[in-house]
Amino acid sequence: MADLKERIARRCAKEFEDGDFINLGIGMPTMVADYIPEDIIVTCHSENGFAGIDAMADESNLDVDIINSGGQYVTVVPRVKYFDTSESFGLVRGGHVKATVLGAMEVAENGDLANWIIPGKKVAGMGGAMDLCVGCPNVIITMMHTQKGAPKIKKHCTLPLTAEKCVTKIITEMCVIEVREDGLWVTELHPDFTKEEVQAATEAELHWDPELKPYNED
Amino acid sequence: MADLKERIARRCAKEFEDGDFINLGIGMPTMVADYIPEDIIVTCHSENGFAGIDAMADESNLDVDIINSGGQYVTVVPRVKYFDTSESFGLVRGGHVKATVLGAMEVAENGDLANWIIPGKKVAGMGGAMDLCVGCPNVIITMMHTQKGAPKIKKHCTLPLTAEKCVTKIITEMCVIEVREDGLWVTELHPDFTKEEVQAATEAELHWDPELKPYNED
Amino acid sequence: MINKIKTAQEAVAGIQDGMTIMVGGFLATGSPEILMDALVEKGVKHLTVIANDGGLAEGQPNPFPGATSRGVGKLLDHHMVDHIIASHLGVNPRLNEQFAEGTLTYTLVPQGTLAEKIRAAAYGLGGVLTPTGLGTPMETNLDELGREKKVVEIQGKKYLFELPLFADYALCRPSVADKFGNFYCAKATKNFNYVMASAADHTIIAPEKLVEIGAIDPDIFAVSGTLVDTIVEGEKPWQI
Amino acid sequence: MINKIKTAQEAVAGIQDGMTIMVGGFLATGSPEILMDALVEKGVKHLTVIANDGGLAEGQPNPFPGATSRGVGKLLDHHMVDHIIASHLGVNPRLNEQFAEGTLTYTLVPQGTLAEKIRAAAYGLGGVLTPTGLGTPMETNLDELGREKKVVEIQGKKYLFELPLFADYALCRPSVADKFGNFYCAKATKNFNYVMASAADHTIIAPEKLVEIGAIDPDIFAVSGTLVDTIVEGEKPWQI
Repeated sequence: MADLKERIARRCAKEFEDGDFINLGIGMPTMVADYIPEDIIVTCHSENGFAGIDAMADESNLDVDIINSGGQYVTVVPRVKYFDTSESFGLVRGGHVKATVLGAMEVAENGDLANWIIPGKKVAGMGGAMDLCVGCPNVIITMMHTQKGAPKIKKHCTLPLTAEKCVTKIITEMCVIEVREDGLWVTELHPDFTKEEVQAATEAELHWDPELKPYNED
Repeated sequence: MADLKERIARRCAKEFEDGDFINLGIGMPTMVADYIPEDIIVTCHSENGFAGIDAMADESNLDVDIINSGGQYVTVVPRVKYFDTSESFGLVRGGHVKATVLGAMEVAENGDLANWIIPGKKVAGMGGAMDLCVGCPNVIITMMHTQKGAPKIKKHCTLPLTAEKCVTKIITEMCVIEVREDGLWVTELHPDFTKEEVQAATEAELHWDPELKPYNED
Repeated sequence: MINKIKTAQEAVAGIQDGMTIMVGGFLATGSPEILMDALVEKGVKHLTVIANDGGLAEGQPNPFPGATSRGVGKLLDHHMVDHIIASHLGVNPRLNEQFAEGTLTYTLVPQGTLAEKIRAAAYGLGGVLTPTGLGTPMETNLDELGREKKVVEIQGKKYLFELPLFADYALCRPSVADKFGNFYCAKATKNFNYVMASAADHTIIAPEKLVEIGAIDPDIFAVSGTLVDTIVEGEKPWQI
Repeated sequence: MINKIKTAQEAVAGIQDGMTIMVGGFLATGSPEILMDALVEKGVKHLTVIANDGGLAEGQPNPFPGATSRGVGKLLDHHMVDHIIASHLGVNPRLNEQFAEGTLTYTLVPQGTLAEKIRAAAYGLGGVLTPTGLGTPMETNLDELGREKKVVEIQGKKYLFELPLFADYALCRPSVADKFGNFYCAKATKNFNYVMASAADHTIIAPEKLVEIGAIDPDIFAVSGTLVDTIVEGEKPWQI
């Protein structure tokens, strides 16, 4: 499982180019930063207040004025720019943060995303997720393909949405899927899985890209 | 004439209290600052970029990064706060600048103000005047009562408006007029003028406050 | 001459039962603790609180063992809040406990929309037109005052219309302020402190450091002292 | 690794005839002169310029005798502008000359509305709802793209609805920037430089001073380097 999550994070890290400004959600998405090549500059947005999040802080470098959006103490890169919430989400809503990487409870074949609430359970709240999914031109979902065997990629979301038609790419341990106007297209397939196995783990209908490639995790 | 302008500026300075944040327009309104008592703190907004305008700059203290909204080099008080245009007019529109003092071409009896354009003449532009007149809770007009003998306080404005029903007080060399729901009420009359002379110099109908006082310029 | 410096007790004296207050901070980082303490001492009830979240409960978070509750968490501990308007309510367990008890209600607002609603109030705008929340419960839920929301089409694109959000008091925590009230918040403590400072009838700040007027480069100040009514000294860094 | 530093000529190479550019500055204080000079050298035509005003003509203002034209004034001198969107057009005499000749047209926008229209574009909002301009020619005039304006009633109060204002390029003048592009403008040079930096497809900055990354307290930066595409060195203080 840890290996599979690493696989997903490694693959996701390939989405980014020199100079990109991106947002990595809490959890598996945060791992993506560890695999971004060191010869490019990718700046990570921490929506609570800065561009340029770095590693977790430890006792030697902890600054009580620097937390991430999960409330954990973190460090920053030297090119950091701090901002208030208005500016932070202005950058997001204005499309200046190129991509957000998030987990999902459900993704629909039209790109609808549900990842913020399960009705009847504890109240949590969307925090910045709705703004990120609407504002970022690329919404990349990193997740295990199924939840205890149940498909998470569905024909329609059953949970309340985070945003409509926002997901642009889904990266799981099985494959890489692009969300296009005409549905879900698998562009990379991991050699551990067959097309049939992936479709069986997916409620929505999958299309297979004519140039289907092996899963690129190097 | 210079004496009359000084009279108006002296009278206008009495409108302000300790802690006020105000905007003084170019020309006669700027003179008002000279008569604000030294034992109170009144902070003057320069809409091009700061709160805390002080005197004109001279060769000894000129800073090329500090101009007023007329493009003149000025100095600032130690409590200065610089801001960009968005914040500057946010403060104005949000009602945080308590008063603006401006000249006028025409004021109507309902408080309509025209002071930015004469159709057919050179194009100038409203700059920040429309925002100031709409945003500031108090719009105080300081002007000579007439223009070459022609009344400037009219039943209706004939020139394009700067803002509707915005003027709260008019201070001229003759009198002080409050703009109320039911029209123009003279609250102070200068001893050099009679009621009849003031009404004759005014197109709009004037009401005389039951507690009419002498013009307070000390 | 005007002197804005008061004790915390004097500063919060005007905050009455049933009022609406804004509190800066993100999971209590950037929250004015000394003002929270003074409100608890005063024992105000039935507050509506506008904040990013419910602050922290006792012991949250690591790595400061034995930490007391923080920020809005202090008000929740003492059941002083009737309604909370926030973007995230999952961290402080007092929130869900009080929702379950029926003593606390909430309005959820996406974080960016919350900031813009406050800024619209601060800056005299009629409201916010944002694509955030379309097609989600944000579109159909009533807003913080029970009003229905409108979807507006502009240039062929849909936006959700959100109304401005005002408060009676804003309680903010600068890292550094001067004695006129000009202030800034260091690093990630800015969050809601800047927009809130101009969206309330009364603004109280509790700076960690108070300097003389003119003592530092004014270009670092983010909020004008003209917006600040009251300054309270004595705010400590978080871990102390 | 990405390197944003280019010559002024390289920086403006992408600015083509007929494009829309935003230029920071207020009567040229805070305008990026080195970029204006490069545009004049390149000889671009038919520009739409978004700026507070038309900059300054030769000899304006005192107290610098023999001053050249400044800011947008340089573009006007060379008849490079077809349309100007601004809040004030009374200072630089080139403007009214070219209006009279029929070679230049204009759209007037109140200063605060101009800033908010640009911010709305920068920050993904559907438009601006402002009371400014109600009952004035701003209500009946067409906007910068010839569109009629709408008056909207919200909670019993009227607002004028203004659409966002975008550009192909934004040309800004920081006082200090680092080599990643984080920047701020000193004192009264901020004006439109901050909102414009995020409202264009391409942002070019010409800082008066360029420092190494990490060289100064980041809390003074107002604009994120993530928004900046190109940095040009060599901008001088105004009077030089």
